[in-house]
Amino acid sequence: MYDFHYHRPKTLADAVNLLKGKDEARPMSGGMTLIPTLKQRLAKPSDVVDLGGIKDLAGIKVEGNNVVIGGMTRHADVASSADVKSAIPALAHLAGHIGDPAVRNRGTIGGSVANNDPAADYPAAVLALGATITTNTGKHAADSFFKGLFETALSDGELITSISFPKAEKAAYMKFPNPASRYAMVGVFVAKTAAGVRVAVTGAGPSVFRVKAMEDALAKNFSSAAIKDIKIPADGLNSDIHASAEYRAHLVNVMARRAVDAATK
Amino acid sequence: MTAQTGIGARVKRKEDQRFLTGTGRYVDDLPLARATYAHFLRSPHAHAKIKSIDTSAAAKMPGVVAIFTGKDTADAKVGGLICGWVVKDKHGQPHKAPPHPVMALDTVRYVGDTVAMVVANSHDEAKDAAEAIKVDYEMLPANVDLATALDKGAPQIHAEAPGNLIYDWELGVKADVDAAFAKAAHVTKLDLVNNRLIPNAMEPRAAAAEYDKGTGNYTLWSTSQNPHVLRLILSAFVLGIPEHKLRVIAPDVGGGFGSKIFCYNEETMVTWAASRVGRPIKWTAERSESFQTDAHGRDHVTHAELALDKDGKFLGLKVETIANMGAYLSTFSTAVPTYLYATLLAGQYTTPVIYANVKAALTNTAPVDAYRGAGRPEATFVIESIVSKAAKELKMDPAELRRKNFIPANAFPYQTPVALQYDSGNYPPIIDEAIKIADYKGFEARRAEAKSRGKLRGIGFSSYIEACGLGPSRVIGQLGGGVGQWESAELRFNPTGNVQILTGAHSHGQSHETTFAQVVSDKLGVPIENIEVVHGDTATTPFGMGSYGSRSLAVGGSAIVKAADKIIAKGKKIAAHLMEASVADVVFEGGTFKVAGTDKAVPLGQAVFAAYVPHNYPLEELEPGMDENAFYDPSNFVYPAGTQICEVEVDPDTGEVEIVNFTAVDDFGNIVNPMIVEGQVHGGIVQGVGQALLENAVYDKETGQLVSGSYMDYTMPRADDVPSFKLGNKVTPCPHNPLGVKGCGEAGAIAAPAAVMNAVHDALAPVGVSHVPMPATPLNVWQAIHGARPAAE
Amino acid sequence: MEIKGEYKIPASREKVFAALNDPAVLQACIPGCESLEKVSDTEMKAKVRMRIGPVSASFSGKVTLSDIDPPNGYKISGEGQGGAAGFAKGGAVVALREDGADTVLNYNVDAQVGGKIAQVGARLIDGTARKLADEFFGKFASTVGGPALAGAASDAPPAAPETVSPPSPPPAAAQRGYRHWLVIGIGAAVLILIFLASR
Amino acid sequence: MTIPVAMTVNGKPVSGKVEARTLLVQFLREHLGMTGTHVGCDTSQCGACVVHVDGKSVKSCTILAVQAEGAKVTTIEGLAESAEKLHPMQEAFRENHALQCGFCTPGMVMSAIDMVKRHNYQLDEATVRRELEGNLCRCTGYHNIVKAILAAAPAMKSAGV
Repeated sequence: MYDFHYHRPKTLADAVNLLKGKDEARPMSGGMTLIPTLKQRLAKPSDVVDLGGIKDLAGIKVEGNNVVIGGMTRHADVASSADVKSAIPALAHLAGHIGDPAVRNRGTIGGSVANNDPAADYPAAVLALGATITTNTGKHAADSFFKGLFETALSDGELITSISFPKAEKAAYMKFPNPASRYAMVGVFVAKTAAGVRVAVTGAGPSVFRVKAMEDALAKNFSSAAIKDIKIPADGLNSDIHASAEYRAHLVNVMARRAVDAATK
Repeated sequence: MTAQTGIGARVKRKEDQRFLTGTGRYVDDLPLARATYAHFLRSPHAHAKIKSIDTSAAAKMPGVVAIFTGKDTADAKVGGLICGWVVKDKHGQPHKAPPHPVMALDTVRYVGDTVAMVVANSHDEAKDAAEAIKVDYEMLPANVDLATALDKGAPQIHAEAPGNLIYDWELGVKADVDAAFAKAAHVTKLDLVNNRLIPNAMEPRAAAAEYDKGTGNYTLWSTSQNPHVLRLILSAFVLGIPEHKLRVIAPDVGGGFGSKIFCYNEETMVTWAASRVGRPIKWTAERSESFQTDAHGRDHVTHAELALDKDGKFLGLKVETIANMGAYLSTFSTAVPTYLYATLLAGQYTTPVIYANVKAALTNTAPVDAYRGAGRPEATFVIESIVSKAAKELKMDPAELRRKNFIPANAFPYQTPVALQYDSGNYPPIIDEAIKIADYKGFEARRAEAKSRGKLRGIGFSSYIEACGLGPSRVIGQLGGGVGQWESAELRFNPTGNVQILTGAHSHGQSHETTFAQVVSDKLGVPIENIEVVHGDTATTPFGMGSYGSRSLAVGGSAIVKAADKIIAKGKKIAAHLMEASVADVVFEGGTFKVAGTDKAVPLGQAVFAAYVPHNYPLEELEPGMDENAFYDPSNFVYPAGTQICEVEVDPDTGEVEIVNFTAVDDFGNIVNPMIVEGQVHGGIVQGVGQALLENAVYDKETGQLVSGSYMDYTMPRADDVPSFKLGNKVTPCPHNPLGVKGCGEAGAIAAPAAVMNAVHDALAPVGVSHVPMPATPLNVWQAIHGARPAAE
Repeated sequence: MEIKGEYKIPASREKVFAALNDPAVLQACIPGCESLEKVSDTEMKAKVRMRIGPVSASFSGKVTLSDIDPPNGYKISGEGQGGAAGFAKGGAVVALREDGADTVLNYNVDAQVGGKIAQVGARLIDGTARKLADEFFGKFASTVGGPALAGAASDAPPAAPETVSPPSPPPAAAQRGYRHWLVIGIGAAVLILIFLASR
Repeated sequence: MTIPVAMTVNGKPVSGKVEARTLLVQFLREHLGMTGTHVGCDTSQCGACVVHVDGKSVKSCTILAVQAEGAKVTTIEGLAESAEKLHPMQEAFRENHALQCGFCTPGMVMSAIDMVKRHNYQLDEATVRRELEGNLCRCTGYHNIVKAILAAAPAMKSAGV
C-alpha cells in the first residue's frame, strides 16, 4: 500500500471539505473495496477521508411506507434489523448474503451503492425497489443513479447519507455467487411495489440493469411461468473464466424465476 | 496409562495448545533484531528477453539496503536450482536438464519468474523500490497450452530441450499390450485433462536468514517440509556453503501438501544475500506471489484405452500422457508423472499388461511438481474414470466390474505389470463396507426422489491404491532418485526420565508431536506428557528426509520403534544389573523391567536414572547415558487402499453440483491415532473434491497470464462446498514395518476426484452427457448439458 | 484477447483516416488522456490517468504506426506501462473501405494485458474494455462523423431493446450499437488497451 | 508520516505510532509482537486474520490501525483465561481435532465465536458451513471444524461467554 494522509472528520461538512480540496482524495466508508485495492497498489490516493467518525450516518428507521437506511449502516445491521426484516425481508436477506460475516460487519450500504461494482448485491435492490438515494447535495432516483461500470450519478465530493426503500408487496433476491469470490455472478432482485413490478439484474452486465420484458410479463401475471420463455440476449454481458455471457444470460432467467417463486411463497 | 495414550488411542493433540492460543511460531512470526525485508521483482511476462535492468533509481529510494539481479548471482557463481531425480527416457538417455538460475539472467520464462531482489528496511520500502526498477523486456511468443506444447513450431523455451521435450518415457511392453487389445471383446477409450492445481497451503512460503560474521555460520528459517534435504541441496549444489556452516530451521509450518518440499529461489537468495547485507533478511510471500510461484500440481493431458473380455475382465491398459513441467524443472518434478504415476496404473486390479507412455513438456508456466498425492491421484483418476466408463458402456454395475477385477486377497504379495509389488491388501471387504455405509442399495430410490425435485442424482465409485511411505532407498536409487529414502530417529532420555524424540521427519499439520509420542509412550510406557517431539532443525535433529509421500509414520515411526528397541535392550542390561539377574530373564512390560516369576521390578525411569547417575552401574560393560538413535530404510513401499463413494445432485438449470453424500473406507494398516487419521482423510477428500469441482489454475493461452491468480478467481473449497463425511476402515497390517502401518496423508486426495467425477457423469448420463471436463464447475456442467441437449432431445 | 470487427462511420475514408492519425482527435476522445504527442510521423507518446471504480493508475504508452497506406489503413501497435498495475501491449491492422459516402472500418486487434491487473482483476477485463471503448467511441464517432449510425456493419445484432429497459448500461449501449466500440477503438486501439490495464 | 494510535487489546491499553497505511494486523504483529493473528492472503478472503473489534469479527488485514483508534480489540491471544483454562471454543477445537497445521486456526476460532454469539448459541450444520464462508482451511476439510463449533455453542452458553 502507498502511504496517504488519513482524516477522520466528525461531521459530514468536514468530510466534504476535506474531499473537495484535494485531487486524489478518496472517501472511505466500510473500506471493504478500497482497502483491498490499496493493498494491491491499484490506487494511490493522496488522502483517505474515513467517514466512520461521522455521527448519525448509520441507522435504520421506518418512515411511513419507506425503510430509510443511513449510508454508513453496516450490512450486518441491515441483515439483522427487525424493521428491515418485517418491511422488506428480501433486503435483509440480500444484506445477509454479501461477502462473509467479517465483511458484513464492516461494509456499508452507502459504500456499496456508491462503488457500484458490477457484481455488488445492493444495486439490484436499490434499482428493483425504486429506492431514493439521498446525498449531502440532494436526491437521486434509482433509475438515474447507476450509470455504468463503477459509475454513478454522484459527483465529486457527493456522499450518500441515506437510502430510502419503499416497502414491497412482494420481493425476493436470488443470487448465483461466483464460486471463488462469492460476488454475484448473476443476482436478480424482483419486486412488486406500489409503483409496479421491477426486475433488476446485477453481476451479469457492466452495471445493474432492469429487464423490462420480464417486468411487463410479471405485471400481468406475477408467476415464474410468465417469464419462463423470456430470454436475455448474451450480447454485452460479462464474460470471464467462471461464466460466459451466454451462461450468464441463461442464469438471469433461472434466477429471476426463482426470485419470483420465492417472492410468492 | 498407555491404554489411553498408546497406539490406537484417540489422543488429543499435544501441539494444539500453542496453535489455539496464538503462540505457534511460524517463520513470519520470528522476531529478528535489525531485520531487513526482501521483495522480489517478478516478470509480468510469460516469455521475454531481458534487454536491460536499470536499478539506479531504485537504489536511491528510501530504506533500500541492497538490490541484486541475476547478473550479481552469476558473477558470484551461485549455482542453479536442481532437479534431483534423473529419469531416463525410452532410449536410456537422461532427461533434458535446462538450467534453472536462481534469478533470471537474460530471459524470463513464466509470469512470476524472478528478476531482481530488493532488500530494504521495511517491506513497503522494498516494494516501493522494486517499482522503480526499470526492466526493458522484449516479449517473446509464449508456449502455454500443454496440448500443443510439443508441436512443431511451438515457441521454444530452453535451447537445452529441443521441441520443449524433457523426456519421452515408457513403462511396459507395448507389443504385449497390443496383443491383449487384439483379443478384446470391448475397448473403452477415454480422453481427459487432469486439471492444474495451485497448492495453497494457508501459510504462504516464507524464509528468513542471518549470517554470523564471527563464526561464518548461516541460519535459514524456511517453510520447509524437509529442512535437511533443503540444506543438502543448498550446500552441495547451489550456494556451496559447507553443510555444517548452514543451519536450516523449519519451525511451525502452516501446511505444505508438497509445495514446501522443494528448494526455491527465494530461500536461496535470502540466505545468499544475508552475508552480503550483513543483517538478517526476511521474506514472506504475498498470496499473489504464492499463486504465481509455488510449484503447481497435476496438469496432464491423457488418452487411455482399456481392453476387456466379454465377461468384463481387464485384458490390458494403454495410457499416453503429456505432463506439464512448467518453465523449469522443480526439485522432484521429473519423478512425478513417471515413477509416481505410471507405476500405479494397475490400481486394485489384475490387469495383466499395461503400457504407459509419458512425455514431459516445458511450457511458459510456473514449475509443476509434487502436490498431495503426486502422480498417484493422476493415475487413480485415469483408472477409476475408465473403469466406470467401461461399466457404463457394458451396462454393468460399477461396483461389480471392480470386484470382478480386484486382486484377490490370497494373491499378495502381488507383482503388478508396472514394477511395484503390493505387499498386502484385501479389497473386496473395503468396497462392501463402503457400499453398506453409503446405502448403495437405496440409491435408485434416492435418484428417483431427486428427479421429482428436478435434480439429477448420480453416484460414483473410486477404488484407489497408493504406493507411499517413500521408500526403499535401493529402489529409489535404481529409478534415478538422488537421495536415500530412509528416516532417522533419536530417543534422548533425560536423567529424570522424560524423553525427547528427535526425528528427521517434519510436521506441518500431520500431528507428529502426538502420534510419535504415542508410539514411544506405547513402546516404553512413558507417560505421554513426559514425551516431546523435536523436529525441523538441522542443528538439533539427526539428518532425515522430511515429510511427504505419506511416509512419516511408516518410515519415521519405524525408526522410532527401532530406537525404542535399543532403549529397551540397554535398559534390560541396566535393570538386570540392578536386580542382580541375568539379562535373559529380564522382560519389559508396561514400562517396567521384571524378572519373570519374581517380584523384582525396575521401572524404566529408574534404569534411566542409573544410566545418568551410574553409581551402581556396570560401567565396565555398558556406556552410561540413555540416548539411542536409529535409521530405518524400508524394504518396500506401503500400499494403503480404499474405496470412496460419492453421491451428487446436479441442478440442470444452473449446472451446480452438490455433494450430498460422501463415503470413504480405507485400509491404512494399523492405526496409531484414529482421530488424526480421520482428520487426514477429511482434508484429503476436500482437496480431491476441490480438484473435481472447484479448483483450476488457468493461464491465458495467448498471454500466459495467470488469470486465476487470487482467491477472487481460484476457487478454494469452503465449508459449504462439502458435506460431513462418512468414514470406515479395514485393516490389513503392513507386513514389513514394525508398526504395521501404511500412509494416510494423501489417500483422500488420490481417490476423490474420480469418485466425484464418476458421480457427476452418472448423474448426467440420463440427459445425454458423456463427458464433463474437470473441474465440473457450474459453467462446465451447464455447457455439457447445453451441448448435449440437442442430441438427447 | 483478439478483437475483430467492422464499423461504419458516416464520413469519407480520408476524413476517418485523418482522424485516426490526429493526436488532437484521439486525445480528446480517450478518457483520462493527459497528453498525446506525436514524436514522429509514425510514433506517438501518450499519458493517461485512468480511474475505474476504486482503481486508479497512470499509464505511459508508446504507439507506433506502420504499413501506412492512406486512406486504406495501417497497422498500429503499442504498449503501455502502468507501474504496479501492469502493462498492456497490442497491435491492430486497420482497413478502411468506402461504402457510398460512408466508410467501413475493419479491424483486427491482438492485445495482451498483464501483471497485477490480469492476476487479480480477471473478472473486470471484459466490462472495462467495453466501458472505455464505449466512451472513446461515442466521442470519436461524434467528432468524426456526427452521431454514430446504429446497427452499422457489425455482424452482431444489437440486443433486442424490448427485453431490457433503457436506463441500464447494456441496453443503452445496445441501442447505440455498442458493439461498434470495438471498431472505433481501432484508431487508438492500442491506447484503449492501455486503458484496460488500469482496471 | 506517523500517527499516534491507542486502543485496548485483550483488555490492556496499548499505543504506538503508525503510518496511515499500517493495517491493524501489522500493528498487532509488528508493533505489538502479537503474532497469533495470521495473514494468509492479500485479497481479504482467507480469514486467517480475523479478530474482534468492539465485539465483532473483522478482518484485521482490511482495516487500518488508525481506524481502530479507541476500539476494544480481542485476538486469539486474549481468549483463554489461563494456560489451563481455554475458551470453550478453543477447547472444542482441541476436543474435535479441528486444527492441523494451525495457521488458519486463530481466524477460524475468532470467526466461530462471533458466529455462535450472533446466532444466540443456536446453530445447525448448514448455518455453520455457510457462515464459515469467509475462512479458508486447507488441512481439515472443515469436517471437524464444523463439529467443534456445533459442540462449542452450548458450551459457550453454559460458560456464559
